[in-house]
Amino acid sequence: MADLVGIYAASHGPLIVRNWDVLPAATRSTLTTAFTELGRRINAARPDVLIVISPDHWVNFFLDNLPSICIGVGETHAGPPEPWLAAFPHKQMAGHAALAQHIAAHACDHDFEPSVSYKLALDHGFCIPLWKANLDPLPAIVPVIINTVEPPLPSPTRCIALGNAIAAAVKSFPEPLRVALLATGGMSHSIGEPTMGAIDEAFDRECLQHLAAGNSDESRNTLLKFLAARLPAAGNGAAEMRNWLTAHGAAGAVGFDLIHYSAMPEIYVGCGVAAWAV
Amino acid sequence: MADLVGIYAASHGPLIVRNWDVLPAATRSTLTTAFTELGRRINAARPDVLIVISPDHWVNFFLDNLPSICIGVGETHAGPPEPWLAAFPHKQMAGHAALAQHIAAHACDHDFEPSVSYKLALDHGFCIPLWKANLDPLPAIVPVIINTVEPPLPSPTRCIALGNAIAAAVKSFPEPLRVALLATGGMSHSIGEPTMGAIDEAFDRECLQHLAAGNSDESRNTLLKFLAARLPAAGNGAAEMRNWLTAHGAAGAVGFDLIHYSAMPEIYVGCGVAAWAV
Amino acid sequence: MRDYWLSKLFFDLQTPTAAAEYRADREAVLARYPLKPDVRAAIANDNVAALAPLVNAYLLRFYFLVAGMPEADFLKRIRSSGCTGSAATRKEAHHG
Amino acid sequence: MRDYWLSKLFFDLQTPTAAAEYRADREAVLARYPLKPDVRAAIANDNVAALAPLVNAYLLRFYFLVAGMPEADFLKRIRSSGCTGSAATRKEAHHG
Ligand SMILES: [Fe+3]
Ligand SMILES: [Fe+3]
Repeated sequence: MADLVGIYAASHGPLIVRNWDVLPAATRSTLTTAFTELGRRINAARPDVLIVISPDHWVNFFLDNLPSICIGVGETHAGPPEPWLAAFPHKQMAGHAALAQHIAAHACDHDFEPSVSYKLALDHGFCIPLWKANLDPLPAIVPVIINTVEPPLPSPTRCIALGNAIAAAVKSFPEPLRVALLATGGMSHSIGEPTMGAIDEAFDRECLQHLAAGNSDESRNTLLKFLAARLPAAGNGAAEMRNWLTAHGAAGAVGFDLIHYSAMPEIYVGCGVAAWAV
Repeated sequence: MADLVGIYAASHGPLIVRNWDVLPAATRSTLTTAFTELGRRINAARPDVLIVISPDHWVNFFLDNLPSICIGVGETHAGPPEPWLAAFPHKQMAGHAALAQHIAAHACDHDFEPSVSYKLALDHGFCIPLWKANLDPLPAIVPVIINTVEPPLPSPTRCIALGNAIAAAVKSFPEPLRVALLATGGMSHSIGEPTMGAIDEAFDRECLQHLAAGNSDESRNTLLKFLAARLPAAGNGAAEMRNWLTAHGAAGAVGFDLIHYSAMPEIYVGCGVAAWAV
Repeated sequence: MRDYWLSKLFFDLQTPTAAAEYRADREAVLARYPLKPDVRAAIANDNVAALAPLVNAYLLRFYFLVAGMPEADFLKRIRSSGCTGSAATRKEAHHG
Repeated sequence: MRDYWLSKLFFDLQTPTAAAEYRADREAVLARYPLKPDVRAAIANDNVAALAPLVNAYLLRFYFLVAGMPEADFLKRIRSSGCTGSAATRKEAHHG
């Protein structure tokens, strides 16, 4: 009985916050416009719960137990531990344990093997988009962490399937709830590798075209073939496009609206902000 | 080029060690005979590596990040931390990082989402069967932890499929290696719940019959239907039959040899020891 | 749904040092965990029935071993608790 | 394949306290990690090329920020390292 009322994606490059004061005025203005529009749309959808799909950047997990997929089932989540995010306005964010547990059980019933966490801190991958979009009120957050930093990484095919399973789980949740989904990260970028700073704008723009082509079997196969060929060369940060693929799988229909894209070498990312039709 | 040279399963009830000195002489003799025969067969198969499928009993993982499936990719693993296992002869056990990483990558390529760990302690689930079977030399261990203690638990269907994927991964490993697989845990038992001490011998015996019927589509469906109906009532410890199912999926053919079964309320478990044909 | 801090307490008591400290000075150990008042009361009263739904059955059983309750007592209490089995078990059918 | 203890060092240095201690007294911090001699030498020599294959690229970059290497220097070194990109990236094709 819950409804999926909106599906969104946005980049989350740390320099958006860390370097804000020294970014060119034009960059700040572009980012403000894009994130304000994202926030306007999410606020207009009036979600009770926001499922946020993000990687964990070595905040919650280490090599002791590195999950492919982790679902945050806590009643609350801690704010970002990064010192340069000390001004983020929420030290604690409400979770939605019942919906999160429902999604985790549904995933296990549908051939996924996620880990679950009762206690997460939400790092900049979650908090930069939430902050810049200025959500008011901040919905309850169900975090879904997709590992995109160090193997094991779920395959792009499985990320699309996971999005589909999440949407089905939301629809089968037995309480009336308005649920939105926000994927964060990407587009092309490199961190700590020789191509750091490089942006593969051609990859990003072609990727956006494939997303706009919808989620028929044919479009999906074309997108997956494109990714198999081009994702490996688009930088280690481009692995975060898995989060966009999860959103794409949740949307499962034609209707993709690009709010903003530009290559932004000054923040080390191909910066995309988008919304899917629901 | 690696070969799967043996597939086995054995119960691992803690009281086998904790209460050894006070167990009835007949029980000790039965256990010694069963584990000695298991050890004889494993030693005869001369494995370089032993993949051990076991749960983690709250030793490595907590609610912070509880995986459905975790593959141990470390060069070494620590011995059991349980104080009553202080006499276990190995403080450290060799791992096989290359094979473990190969299995993890193969699993991700084949629609599984395991976590990986570079640093595990192997608890009594691993170490009681290894100890009692008296393996000499102890092969390198690749631990595969299947969560059977607290959700998220992978479904029985997926455990069979995982076993199949592990067998395929072994066969596609590019180095010549003799690899055996040992699943531990079960059969019916209850820990910390009202039925603690009860054993569902009828469940255990019927389960063994289904395993002996092989792994054709039809046999597998019959087994899965039986489990859907009966596993929930066989005790929380019976969830460990998932490890046997993983072994069964790795075997993938007819040929199951029961080394021992008896209901052993004195150690709280339906005690089974078995080998599959390879 | 598990109670995180209750579970963490029981989890931590698995080390012999922590278990010994708990037996010597319960209050000092409990003070380190932000337990809800009703959870804390259930611990004080060895209330097996109240604790059982909030924590994994393996941890529950282990805790009462550490706390010094004879296994026969624990069994009597868990059997009269109205608890129908662990969440893991109850989930089986659902997880198919 | 990652070096566990090197990775753990870099991971732990994410807290500002640990980072400050490292800048004040490297040896004291390094003594707490059972690092292999060649790994330890690579740290002592700020040898980006030797460390890159042993640790995740995000942690590698973060470490040299903490250690005080200017980003331009880090970039020059990683670019001349012969490293072809992070394992995560190299795995993409394989992971399909
Ligand atoms: Fe990121
Ligand atoms: Fe067990």
